[in-house]
Amino acid sequence: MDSTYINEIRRQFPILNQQVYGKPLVYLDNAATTQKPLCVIDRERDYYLHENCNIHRGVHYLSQMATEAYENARRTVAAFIHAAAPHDIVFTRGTTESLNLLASSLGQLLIEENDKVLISAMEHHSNLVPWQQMLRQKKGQLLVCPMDDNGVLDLQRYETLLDEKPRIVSIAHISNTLGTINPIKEMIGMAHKHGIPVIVDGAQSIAHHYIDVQSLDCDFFVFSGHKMYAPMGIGGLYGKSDWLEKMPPYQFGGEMVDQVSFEATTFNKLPFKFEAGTPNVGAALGLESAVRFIESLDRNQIEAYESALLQRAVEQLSEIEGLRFIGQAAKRSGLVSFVIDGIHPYDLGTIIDKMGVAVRTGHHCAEPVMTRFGIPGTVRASFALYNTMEEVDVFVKAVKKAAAMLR
Amino acid sequence: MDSTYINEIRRQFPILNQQVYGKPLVYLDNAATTQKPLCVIDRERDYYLHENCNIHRGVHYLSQMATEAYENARRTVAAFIHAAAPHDIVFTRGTTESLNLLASSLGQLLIEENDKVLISAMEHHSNLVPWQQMLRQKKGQLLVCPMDDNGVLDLQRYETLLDEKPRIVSIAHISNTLGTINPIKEMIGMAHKHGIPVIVDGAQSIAHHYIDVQSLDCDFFVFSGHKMYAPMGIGGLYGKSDWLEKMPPYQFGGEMVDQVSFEATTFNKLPFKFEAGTPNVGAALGLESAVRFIESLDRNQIEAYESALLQRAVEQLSEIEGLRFIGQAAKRSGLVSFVIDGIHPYDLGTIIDKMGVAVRTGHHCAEPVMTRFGIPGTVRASFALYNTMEEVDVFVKAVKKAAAMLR
Amino acid sequence: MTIKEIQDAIVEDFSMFDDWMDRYAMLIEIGKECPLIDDKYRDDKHLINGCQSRVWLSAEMKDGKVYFAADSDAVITKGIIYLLIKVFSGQTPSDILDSDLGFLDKIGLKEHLSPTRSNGLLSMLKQMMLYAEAFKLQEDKK
Amino acid sequence: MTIKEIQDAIVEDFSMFDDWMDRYAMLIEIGKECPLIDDKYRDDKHLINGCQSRVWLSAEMKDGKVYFAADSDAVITKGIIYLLIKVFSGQTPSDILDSDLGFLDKIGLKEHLSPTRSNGLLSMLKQMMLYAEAFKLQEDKK
Ligand SMILES: Cc1ncc(COP(=O)(O)O)c(C=O)c1O
Ligand SMILES: Cc1ncc(COP(=O)(O)O)c(C=O)c1O
Repeated sequence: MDSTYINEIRRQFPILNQQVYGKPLVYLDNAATTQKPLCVIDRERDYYLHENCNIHRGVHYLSQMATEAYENARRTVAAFIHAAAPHDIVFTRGTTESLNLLASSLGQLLIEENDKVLISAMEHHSNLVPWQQMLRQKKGQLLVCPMDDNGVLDLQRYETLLDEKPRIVSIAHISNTLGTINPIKEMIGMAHKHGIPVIVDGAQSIAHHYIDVQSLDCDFFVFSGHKMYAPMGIGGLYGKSDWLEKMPPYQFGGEMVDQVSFEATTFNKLPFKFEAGTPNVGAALGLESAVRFIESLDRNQIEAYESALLQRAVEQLSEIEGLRFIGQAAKRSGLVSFVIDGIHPYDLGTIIDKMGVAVRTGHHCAEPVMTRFGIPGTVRASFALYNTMEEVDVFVKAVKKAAAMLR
Repeated sequence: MDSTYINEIRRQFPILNQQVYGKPLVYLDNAATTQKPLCVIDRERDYYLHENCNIHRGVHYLSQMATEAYENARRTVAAFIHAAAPHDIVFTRGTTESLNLLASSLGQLLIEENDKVLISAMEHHSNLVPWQQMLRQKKGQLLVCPMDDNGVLDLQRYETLLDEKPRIVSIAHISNTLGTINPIKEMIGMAHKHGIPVIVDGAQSIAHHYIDVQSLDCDFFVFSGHKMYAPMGIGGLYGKSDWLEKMPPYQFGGEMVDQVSFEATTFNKLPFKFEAGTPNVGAALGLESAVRFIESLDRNQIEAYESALLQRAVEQLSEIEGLRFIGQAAKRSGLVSFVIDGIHPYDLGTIIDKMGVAVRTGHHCAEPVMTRFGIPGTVRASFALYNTMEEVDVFVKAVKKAAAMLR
Repeated sequence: MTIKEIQDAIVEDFSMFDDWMDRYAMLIEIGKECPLIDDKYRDDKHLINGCQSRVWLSAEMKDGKVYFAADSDAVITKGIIYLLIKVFSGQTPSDILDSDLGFLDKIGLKEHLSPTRSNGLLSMLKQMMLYAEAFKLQEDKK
Repeated sequence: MTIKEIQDAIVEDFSMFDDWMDRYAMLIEIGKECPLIDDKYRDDKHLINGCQSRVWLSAEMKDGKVYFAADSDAVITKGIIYLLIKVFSGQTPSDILDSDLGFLDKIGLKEHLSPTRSNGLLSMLKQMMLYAEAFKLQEDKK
């Protein structure tokens, strides 16, 4: 890909153009959160400058306009992931809230005593703890699909675990620690053969890969705006309407009710049933703007470019003595995780930070993955479309220098 | 109060300076959401331009800075409402989420079968439905403190209801429909004599009145940022640490855990225990900026001025034939609600909207109040510090004109 | 008259007035003066709850044509209902299903049919179309 | 030496280096070379979990003075621990409680003690102060 094109994109992210400790910032913590293009930042600002209002049920002009803008944002997001209808999209605060909503609401609908839920060994805490805690209350059991030393899920074990009749399967599309792209389409098909609904945690995939929830045929797909160039405080839960219709509401109050008396309450229709309280209209418009930003790009090229960034990082890091990659699946995306013999990730992260390189160190909210590999944590560099090949080089150089200091 | 002072404040709210249908906007829907001053809008923008990062557990510069900014915002909010310690403040999405958190978490801690929760007859759905639904699951009972025709709570009945030993009392500080200021300090004292903890729904009070949670001695205080000049998507839950320590977490995932394995999870300390998922850092900084904005003003004067706005509206509206105020408590604040004989609130709201006047019509998410007064809804005008006396006049004129058309 | 002709007539009536005040005044007059539905239909079964205003709707088929009756507690809503009833009542199911609602835009009332308005009008209109469809199916079966 | 004197000496040692690289190199050297805690203390009871790095801490009182030993799995953390131990070990509880940590700022390491850093250092420092306080209470009782 043409570096002029990348530089053009990069210019839309003012934060990247800064120095830390007198060094140019090399931001490689995109799996934690991405930076925001000006169009997104300005969309939210414009909303507060000209359009801000509480929505739904207001008859006045501003309220009408804001309501329409918010519902348009829903349509945009629905189209982006190819949902069958806008009301299949529930706006939430993000992936964690979406998964908690599902653990609670789908849990109420499907989980009886002794029932099981199947997740994988590489889940983020947000796709583990909600299920674990819900199952504890219901005296149920968490099944965990194991992975091999490369960070690849064992599909044979997955099949046998499905035989144990879990009521729900919830799987990361892409691991935030290993970068593994899971074969979710296949996994969904396998689960459906057993009549089990599947939730896909798309936190790490939505910014980087084309998503078609209908072609995947997943029952739910959850994601965070802040990991796809949108503001914090907004995210989504896609669900097939059949499920969403059947599920009880999660939080109560505001627009989600239909009629209320002290004795009883009836609930609003989809998607409002799941959106309690004043919605975050400004952030939803920011999310819409982020979607439009992504759609304005040549997505195939961007995907190829991001994969080239990763490739280069992997190649160059391989030269470092004692470096061990954590996660070596053939199908990987977006990030590289590693440890270096005798060097604590915290130390490495601290030193390269001083060189302007921002990576994440630690367990990345996936402690069981660390336990699995017997390590205290990893160094993780994660990429976005505005990163350059030069930044990869600076990063690898920094790692080499730090390793020399620390050894 | 000097009108130059108000105009100076007003200039900080660019949205107010616009026309709808060719008429100057008169924004009197502040109880639904307030507009935002430039300093708040710019704070959030600056964050995304220069500081954006996911916080906690990141060792790199941006993450450290953003974490500190976020925790500073917590300190600012804690000081604003006179919390004993910053960790007594949990950032939530707003009042509705805070109340759902409490209904779930405090509910788990305190409510057994057949237990009771006491609310008032003037609660917003967000302080009614979460309790109602939680109690339904636990086969408990919702007690409702009644009010008189003026919209004043009956404290004698409150006392007898406390004798029924509810486990929790949850009461609005100020009614969003009637404007009644409830005597919460007295009510808290009465409940505490029975050893019952009290939640105060401060959604309508925090922007307009001085709040000291320690002097009130409430156990919990909940509020929304967007009703106090801050962005949407952020709000707070204050709780005495003793309670917060004892309460189980509400949502799971992210920073709220301490250690995780597939078998068990231990949770982080306060306030993180209650903040699952990536926090909305940008909005928290906006909230901090809104607090500083409010603190920069002469609050006594502002309170007096807002009360004068209300006074003027009430006086002028009284002249309208067939107009009946809904809510005539001696202690009122911020808003006026009314109906006019033979005129549907929807019609009135629709017509005055065409004259540029934005008010809310309907049940204001407090249907039981409508049922209590036997009306389909009210017209509600609610004020903020940037409203002018002239706007009150325009509003009343518009109501008169509309009433003439509709009668 | 065809649906189109009725709509054109309404647009012409309204076009006499330049400003919204007069148009709304006319709408309110219409809303006030027309008893639109028999009291027996003003029950929960026929209620469409629009949160801000309530709407009652009934429909019947006579000689291949649909006759609607409807009402609302809000007078502006009622005025618009009157216009819709005038347009659709006495038409065949097919004509109703094929019709175009652009005339509401032309007289500046389109916003009232927004899904976000919660006055019950849009739900009513959807319900009218459902009736038309149901009647059409009945017809086709014969 | 008093706490103040030790701190001043550390500041002087570090002031030889202009840039952060050399200062960190020195810290890392310190961290690597000092076996700080007896293996028997490297257990869960003495563990302070800092999420990013782990810290073990033990303390004892001898002749009115407190002796700390501590360790970490991360070498930078360990280097800072060494500096803190050097400063506090062998001092009286009162002197420890009255001391000032400005020297860490002067050598550019203050950020490591931020509550947001989650390297266990701040918790360790708090724990050290708690020990000092507990020992002081013991003394006062005598
Ligand atoms: C795979 C995965 N799931 C869930 C989450 C949680 O997302 P959020 O913190 O936005 O709720 C993350 C983010 O770290 C993630 O990478
Ligand atoms: C008294 C009261 N409680 C709760 C709420 C709900 O607040 P939010 O929608 O910001 O969660 C409101 C807002 O309308 C309110 O006025």
